[in-house]
Amino acid sequence: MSSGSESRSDAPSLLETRGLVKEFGGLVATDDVSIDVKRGERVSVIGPNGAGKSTLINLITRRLDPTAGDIVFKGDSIVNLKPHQVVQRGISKSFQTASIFPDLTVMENAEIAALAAENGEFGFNFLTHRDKLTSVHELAENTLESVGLLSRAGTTAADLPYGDKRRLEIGIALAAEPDLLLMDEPTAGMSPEETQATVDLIEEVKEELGLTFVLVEHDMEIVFSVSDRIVVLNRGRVIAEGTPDEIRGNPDVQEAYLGGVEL
Amino acid sequence: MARNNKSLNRRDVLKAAGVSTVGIAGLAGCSGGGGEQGGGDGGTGSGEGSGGDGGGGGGSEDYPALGNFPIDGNTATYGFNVPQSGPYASEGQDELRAYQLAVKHLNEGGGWVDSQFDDLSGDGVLGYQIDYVDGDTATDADTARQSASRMIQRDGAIMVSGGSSSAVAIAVQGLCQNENVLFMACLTHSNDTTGKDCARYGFREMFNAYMTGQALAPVVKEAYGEGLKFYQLYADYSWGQTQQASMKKFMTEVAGWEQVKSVATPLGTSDYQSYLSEAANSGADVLILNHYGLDGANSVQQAIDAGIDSDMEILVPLYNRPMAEAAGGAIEGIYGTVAWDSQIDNEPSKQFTQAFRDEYDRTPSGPAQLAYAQTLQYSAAAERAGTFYPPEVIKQLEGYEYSNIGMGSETMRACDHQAQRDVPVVQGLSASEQSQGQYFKIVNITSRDELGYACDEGPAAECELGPAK
Amino acid sequence: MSDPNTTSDGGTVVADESLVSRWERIREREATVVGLTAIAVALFPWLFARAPVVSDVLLGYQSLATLILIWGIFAVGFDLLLGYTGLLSFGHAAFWGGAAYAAGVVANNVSADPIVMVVSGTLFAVLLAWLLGFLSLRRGGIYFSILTLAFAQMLYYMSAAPLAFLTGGENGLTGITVTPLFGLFHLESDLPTFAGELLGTWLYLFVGVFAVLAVAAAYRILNSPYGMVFRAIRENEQRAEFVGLNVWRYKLMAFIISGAFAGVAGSLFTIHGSYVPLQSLYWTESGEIVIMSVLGGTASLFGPIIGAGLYLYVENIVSGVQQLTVPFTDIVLVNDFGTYWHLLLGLVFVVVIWVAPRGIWGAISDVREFVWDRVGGDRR
Amino acid sequence: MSILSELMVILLNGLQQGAIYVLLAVGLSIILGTLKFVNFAHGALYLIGTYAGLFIALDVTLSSGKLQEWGYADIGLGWGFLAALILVPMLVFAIGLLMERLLARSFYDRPDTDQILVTFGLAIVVQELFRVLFGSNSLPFNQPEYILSVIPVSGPMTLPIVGQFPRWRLWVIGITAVLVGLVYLLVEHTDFGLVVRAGTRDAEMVRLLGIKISRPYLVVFGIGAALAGVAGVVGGPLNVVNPTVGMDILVPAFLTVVIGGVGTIAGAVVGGLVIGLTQAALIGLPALTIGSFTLNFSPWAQVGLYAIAAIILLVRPQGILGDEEVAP
Repeated sequence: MSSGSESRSDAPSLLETRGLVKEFGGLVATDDVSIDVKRGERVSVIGPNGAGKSTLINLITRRLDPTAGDIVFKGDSIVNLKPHQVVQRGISKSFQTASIFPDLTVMENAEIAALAAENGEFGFNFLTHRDKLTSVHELAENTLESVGLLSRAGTTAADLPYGDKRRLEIGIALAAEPDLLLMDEPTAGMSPEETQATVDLIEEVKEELGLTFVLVEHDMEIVFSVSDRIVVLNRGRVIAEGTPDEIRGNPDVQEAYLGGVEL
Repeated sequence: MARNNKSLNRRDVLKAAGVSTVGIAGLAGCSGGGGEQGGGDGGTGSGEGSGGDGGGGGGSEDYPALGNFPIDGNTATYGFNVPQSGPYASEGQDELRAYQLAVKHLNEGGGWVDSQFDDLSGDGVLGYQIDYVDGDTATDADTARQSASRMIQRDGAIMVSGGSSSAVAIAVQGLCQNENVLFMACLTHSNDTTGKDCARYGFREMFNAYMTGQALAPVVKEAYGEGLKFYQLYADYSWGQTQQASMKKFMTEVAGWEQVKSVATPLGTSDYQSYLSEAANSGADVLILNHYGLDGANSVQQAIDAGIDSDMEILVPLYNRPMAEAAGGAIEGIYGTVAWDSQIDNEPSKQFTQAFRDEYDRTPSGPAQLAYAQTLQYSAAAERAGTFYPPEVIKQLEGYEYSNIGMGSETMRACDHQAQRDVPVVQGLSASEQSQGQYFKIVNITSRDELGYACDEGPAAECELGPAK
Repeated sequence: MSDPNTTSDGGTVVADESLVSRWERIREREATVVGLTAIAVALFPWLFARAPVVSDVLLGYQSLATLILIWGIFAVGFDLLLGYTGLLSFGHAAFWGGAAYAAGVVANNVSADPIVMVVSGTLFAVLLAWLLGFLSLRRGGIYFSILTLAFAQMLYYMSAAPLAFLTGGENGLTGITVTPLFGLFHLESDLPTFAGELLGTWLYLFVGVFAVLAVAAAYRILNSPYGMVFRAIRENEQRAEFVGLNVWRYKLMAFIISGAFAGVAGSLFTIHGSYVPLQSLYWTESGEIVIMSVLGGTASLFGPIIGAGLYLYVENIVSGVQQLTVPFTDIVLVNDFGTYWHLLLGLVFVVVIWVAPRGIWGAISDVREFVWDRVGGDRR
Repeated sequence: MSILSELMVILLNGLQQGAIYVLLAVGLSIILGTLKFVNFAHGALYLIGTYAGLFIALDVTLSSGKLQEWGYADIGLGWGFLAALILVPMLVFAIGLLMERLLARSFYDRPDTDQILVTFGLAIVVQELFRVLFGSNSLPFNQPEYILSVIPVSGPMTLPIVGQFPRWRLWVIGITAVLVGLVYLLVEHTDFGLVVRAGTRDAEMVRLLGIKISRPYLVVFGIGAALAGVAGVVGGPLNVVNPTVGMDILVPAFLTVVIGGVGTIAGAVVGGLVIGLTQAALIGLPALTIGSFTLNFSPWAQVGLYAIAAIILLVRPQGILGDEEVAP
């Protein structure tokens, strides 16, 4: 199974999917997918359009119910949890498109994420003035600082340039102080400069926080530069798994996914 | 619409002096209440009439302030609260015409003021010119109350009249009781209006559901014979319930018929087919549709469509004009009662019909006669009392005996403020016989001697009138 | 935000002690908002019903002033749901009418003390909101609107017939006699001396206190974590869920809180009228609160109150206007003007949704900002 | 009366009551499913259909309203019912096209709530306009006696088992069945229908596939509107006609959609049947007597309609035939 990551095979599993199957009507979107992500690992999931990458992410975040199989996070099954509970357990998600709160300020965006992290999924504090929640405010400030947006705290989020929206989005995902970050095509729709900036950001986060993450991405350059391990999906199945070097040389992958083109 | 005699009758003249036309929302003015000849009001409507000094004759020296008494200035304002939108708008328009006619006759003479009401002079009431404000109830109790409280609080109305739908009458009557303003009910047929929801400040000329049953029973017994079985549908609210109860009582006791079943239909039902199927298959000879207004129009129409009239006789206890208009020819030959009809053959009825036709070139409806009569009745009582002070006017109305409004000899009973009077029984006309304002033919006028109940019986037993001040 | 400079100046401009910004800061403060509201509530009935010239132009009267405040409370609560959380309920008549009936039934059978009536009516509305919210929030978007509409209609039909023994059915709930406040003050009587001239009746004072409290509570809620979360849900529900917030429960709370406001208002409505019309549960009542909120301006604290005032003003006063004339002349523009009031409101409503979704309050804010630009100069 | 005949009566009444809801729900459902547009003005289209049908079919004399005041009390063409049945759908189809172009289109990209609000506003405007013009009085819409002068369609007819039943109501069931059948064929077996079906599932996908979707959208809206118009013509003669009929029927029509599931014609039919039969059954079932306590069902008929909707939604939030993945 985890043949490509001997160095970490004895490390504890953070996230494990066991034989995940998801069918839509007659169509099988993921077919018996089992992956294993160790703490501190950076795993990328790649595959051609319709390979089942997004479905896999949606299953892990509990947006979708699996037809069969199990998902284990930090040793417990999360298959019966709701999406927000999964986040509270420590899996955060960054969306394909910059998913922010457009009419709120950058600071408020961060504060909402910080609130969920500090205060939990729900509370009855509707008569507490939010200025009293200093820890939330501090966390939000730190988060903005880490994605370099503190100077724009008062700007309405919708007014940010796209790259900054993206950064804010990743900031929102990070504010929850997750154990695992799922990133769904973080550079989709970006200019080359913005892409580079995002890659830098990911590198930065990777260094600073030592975060475990699962990256779903089209851009091979990014995938090969930031991943410890790569899982290749095709038609809902795992067809290969290994270090970037192993994947680069894997003929199955070249055949199925890259159409035989040498990387 | 001619409203140029209308004043807003509010605040004192000084305040209003500079304002000749009232601006609305800074966009445009309104001349709905144009001339400020009136002015003055009775305080803020909560019993604190701030000591008026206007025009004498009102007896302000003799009586304390109460409600909108005493009246400031030399104009007394009546409030006419009728449905001007919604399904009963045409009924409301006819009532309003009658109210306007009554005000005109009170100020200038004419109609019953000259011929039937000796107490009235044709030169205003108690030396005051009569003015009015009108409001739209939309046949909705809530809207009606808001409209009535505007008349009482802002416009200083000394008397409110209106009705159409018992819910409206009961709601407004309750408000008037609280505000110490007389309410002269127009069209309201529920037992509750002078039963459990009766009020010291409310008076009803119209008969009620109980009396309808009494009035119809001998007529239909005569027409259809004895020993029949009947099936009832009734609108499931207080009027429908009391109506079906009284039909059951009197069809059984007086006509000697037997009830097969009585089924409630929700108020506002538009499709009665399921209920009618049940009725058609019940083996009964007579179907009584205790529905009013639109419900009535729909149920009668649908009963005819379902062919029920070929096997059963249909009765509709209470008719009104909008219902007849909506049901069209479906009401042909169907018995029921009406408030009043222009074909009734006596002097007051003819005079009113004539006066109404002269003014508006149309035949008055039953509610129009009620509206006209109630306005004059109140004015005459005030004249007799010599003051607008409400408790004195109430005393004059309670137990008053009269025979001047075209429904024979009547008594406004003191114990429940319900007029004891005759009830006209009619049959619907066919579509081809119907014409503007003529939908029924009079079959019988059931005498008041055959109707009614004692003060400790029926609906009256539940009545507690409340205080006069 | 704790630091006004951060919010209003994008964090780039540091302390700016111009008159404008100082006033900005004061304005943000809760006490100021509540204080200004209290002053406005205190002046309103005098201006509307008694002041020289002004009241003659407005043609107002005391009980309409009270009614406007009552609907204002309802509208403030409704906007927490519609404007801030982005949930369009078409069934708030259930809470308004439900509370009105509960207060009335309690008055007739248990105690007609006004405070007991408000508490019991509100409690009933909260429980009902919890139940209906639980059911309706199972579906999002338009389904939520339809479901709230359906459940409110169900209550209407229940009150109309099967529960008529309790509700009085079509006749409405009658026979309510509210006892004096604290056993001392008859609500319908005038306040003594100066207060009487200003406020009018005890009832107005009673309702006014609740109105100020309602504004204070709404202001506090909007500045609490809930205010933030509500807006987050409106902006991007999925994102709110994926930062780990239990969106469903927050939505339910928004629904219940707005139900509580409707409950206070509905109970006051019963006290105001000593009567509960069956119509108070009908869906048109839900439609009215929607129209009021949108006309006045959603997602603002005071917009909906202005909307409520405008709607009731048009319904009760403009509808009685017979002829529309050019001001200060006798030239008639429209005859029977009053009969068109509903049509006109409908047209204005459509236009507002279409081109000015922020309503009257939004327009006022825009004008204010424009003036601010001229006065303060240094704002963006 | 035998149990069988009682059940047959309930069935027929339920079918007939449901039929009008089905006509409205199919239109609502395909517009909602394909265009993701919420039309609270659907009832207004029914209202227009009813009045247009009345004025085309019969000679009418108004007794109130501005038209009467202005001297146009006698309106109505008196062309007969068949003419109304043909012309009204065309008229309302055209109104639907205008509505899509002028109003709906600007709101496709705006939030659901804005769509509801603007169509709700439009519904008020239409209702009030009709009230001002034609008065708020109810007008009788007499059932046609004959179609094509020979086929009797009104009055009672005697059926086996059931006994007497109003003939027009059977026609309502029949006309509804034919119309819904036609729409079904259109959606399931034509290229146009393919776009509708695909659009119901994923409008984005259809757009990506490069199908120019603007025109089918327009037509979908038109067809939905035309169905509401026909419902007005067919349902009008069952009751008296007044300006509130549109709003009155809107809520049950939406419930039908919600119960049946959005975007499927079969769902609308099932939803209509559930609602119609629930109502008919609550009215038709005999009272239940337990000891001294008697439970009469008929006062609960209106309530039951909403209760059944609540129950179905609790058990199956996406509606009886709704597709789980489509449900938001």
